[in-house]
Amino acid sequence: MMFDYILLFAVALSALMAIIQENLYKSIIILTFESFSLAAIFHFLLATDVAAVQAILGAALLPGLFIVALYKTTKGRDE
Amino acid sequence: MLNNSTLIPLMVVLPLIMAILVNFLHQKDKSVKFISIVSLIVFVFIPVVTLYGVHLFSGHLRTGSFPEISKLLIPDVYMGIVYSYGSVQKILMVVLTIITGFTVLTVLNKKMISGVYIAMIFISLASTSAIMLADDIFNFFVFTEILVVAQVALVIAVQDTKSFKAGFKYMIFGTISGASILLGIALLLGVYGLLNITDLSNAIKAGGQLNPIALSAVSLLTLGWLYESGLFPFHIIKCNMYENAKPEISALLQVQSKFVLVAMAIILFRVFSGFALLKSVMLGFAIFTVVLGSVMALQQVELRKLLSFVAVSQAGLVAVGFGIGTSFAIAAGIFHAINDVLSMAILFFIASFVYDKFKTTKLEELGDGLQVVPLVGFVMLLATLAISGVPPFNSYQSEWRLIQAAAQAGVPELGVLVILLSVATFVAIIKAFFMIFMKPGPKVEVNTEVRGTMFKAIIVILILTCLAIGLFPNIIYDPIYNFVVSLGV
Amino acid sequence: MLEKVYEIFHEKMKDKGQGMGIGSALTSEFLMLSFLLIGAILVLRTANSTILGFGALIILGGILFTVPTVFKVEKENTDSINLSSFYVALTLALLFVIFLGGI
Amino acid sequence: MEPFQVASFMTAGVLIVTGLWALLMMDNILKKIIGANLIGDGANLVLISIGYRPGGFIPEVMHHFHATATPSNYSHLLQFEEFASNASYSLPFALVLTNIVIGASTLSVMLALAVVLYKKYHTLSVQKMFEGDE
Repeated sequence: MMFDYILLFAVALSALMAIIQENLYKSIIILTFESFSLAAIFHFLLATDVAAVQAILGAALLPGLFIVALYKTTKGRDE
Repeated sequence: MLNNSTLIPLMVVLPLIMAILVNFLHQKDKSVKFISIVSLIVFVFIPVVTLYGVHLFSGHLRTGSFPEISKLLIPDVYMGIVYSYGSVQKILMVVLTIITGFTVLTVLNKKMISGVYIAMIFISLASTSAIMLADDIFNFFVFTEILVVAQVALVIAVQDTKSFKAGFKYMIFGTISGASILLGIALLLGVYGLLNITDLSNAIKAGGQLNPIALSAVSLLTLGWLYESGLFPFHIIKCNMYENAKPEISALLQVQSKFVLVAMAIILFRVFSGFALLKSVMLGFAIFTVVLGSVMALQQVELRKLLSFVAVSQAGLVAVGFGIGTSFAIAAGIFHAINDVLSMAILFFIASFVYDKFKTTKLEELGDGLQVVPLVGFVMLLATLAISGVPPFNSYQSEWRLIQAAAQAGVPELGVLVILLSVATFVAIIKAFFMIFMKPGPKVEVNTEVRGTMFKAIIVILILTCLAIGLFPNIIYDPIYNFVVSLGV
Repeated sequence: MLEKVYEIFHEKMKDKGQGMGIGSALTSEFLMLSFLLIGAILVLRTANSTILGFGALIILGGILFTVPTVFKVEKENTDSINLSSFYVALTLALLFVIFLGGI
Repeated sequence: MEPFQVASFMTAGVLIVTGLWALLMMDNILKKIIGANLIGDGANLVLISIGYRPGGFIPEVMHHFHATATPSNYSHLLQFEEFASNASYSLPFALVLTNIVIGASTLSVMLALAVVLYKKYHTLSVQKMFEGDE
């Protein structure tokens, strides 16, 4: 049961980190971690189907979109 | 009131199907044109023939109709999504579909036939009609989000830097307002466990005093209402959307935002009926919008920006009618929404025609237009009189009713406010009229192959409609008043 | 007296359009002042809380001391996204204060 | 209310406040979009935590309940009394499924707009984009 609280704390912390982080690649990786652990929390909150959809979106679609946008904007350079 | 009318969801479903269909046949201009015109005739036809009533999706009746369920301690609520269709919805739907039809006709007439463009117009039509019809607060939220995306797509189709910036700003604040609406719905769901608006209003009436969670839900939903209708903190963003879209598209956007204002205000009044503070807060934001919109509209030197600010301030006037809060004032506000939508549509279509004919909408570059297009100038003069509330036209009726309602509600200052707003609107638009059509200005080059027969027909039809409503206002006003009284807000 | 006002506006609006521009600016200035007067009367007459009344009086006095207000209004209503964000945050806070605190 | 529910509500509050701060105050356009994503996540978490029932079981387990629920006849609900008193409230889950999809589409549109704006201005700073002259 303690694991749930740890996950909640990880979600909050990673959200803050993703905003504070200067390097956009790192912040996108942290955002992916946040979204994935949010899916785990959904599972612990008895919403399994939502957890599946959130995991797919957070782990595959969202970072893909962000990485494509980041590549198209900064061409890999940091701002 | 409980006949399960099957035609009601067609107003939402058919535009979506047509949007998907038109979207698929991308390059075939002939078929796009044919399908669009046929489907527009159908869209105008459906709301006229639909009977008043409610539609229960997938036939889920109320739980009260199954006595054995009462053993499970389920209260008597709706179990599915419900659409309700009354007289106000009928009038708004007819006006919305007609102006959408005019917009699509102008778009097709301009030889810029793109399937995706027409599809976006259809999706925005579908979501606006769903917002007006929905009796389910989450369904309403979903279609507001779809409406935001469709409007942004319509604006950024101009492929201009300013339009991209306006669309991005609109989406940034759209996420804030969408999240606030969703949070408000979530808090209401957590407190009362209901999503249907009728059941929710009954539950809140039975609950008596609102607890702090419901009060924060009220504030979040109010922020969403301010965004969707382009009131005070969002008036600049809405105005940017209007001015950067093509003018015939902004003629559609202002219809949608004013009707969403009316629909969402009705939803808020139904859910939180008898919560007086909400009405005074609405009134405050509406007065702010009226003041800023009219004062900014007088400063503009560019036709589309001027018309955008006028549209924003008129939306504020509609919201003033809701803020006063008596049923007479609310009916006057809805009536003014309909009248003002027609007049603003005329002005935006004229702006589109001017943009095509003279290739600019900057006022000091224009001039001597009356020799080129006398009919359009005359209609613009009539539309100026119509939107500033001069007697034979329709806005006079609604603004007179608004002043009367303000005096009856014990706030005659608002009557003075309405008169000042109409004066400001008249000054702002008559300045534009003078500088376009009468000022002996520089010789502008005239695009001769633009004859604009379609535009002239559309604006003449619209101004005749304004005149007809102004001469016989009770045909429109009495059903609205009965509907508002039946709401009991 | 009006000539003096016209002169003030003239030298304030050198960059923008003259003539009709100044006329519309004057109109909007008078409209702004009358709107403010109506709003103050409305708040003072209908508000049943002394905070709102004093606030309206203070705002009215502060604005009446800073005429012409039109240019300030125009400066506050630019297309800047930061200004809009500030006003949105202010509005959210104001709504919560009004509905939960209950002025 | 369950302590875990309270904790998740607080986490959702942190997410929403963080996203709002990023959306309103950050200068980088991608940070703004990340903030919009975080606000959506917080709203989803609030909705999911409303439907949570400690010790309850997952409603999707009982497929036959949904399969046999026809509007004409609800008498079979009586044998699911235990279901109705123990299952978690599954309406918010459906709402969240809708909201996730809406959020993904909005996110993609905003990212596309960000890319287009970058191609126009060659910067990610919103300040330079919006206050810079044309």
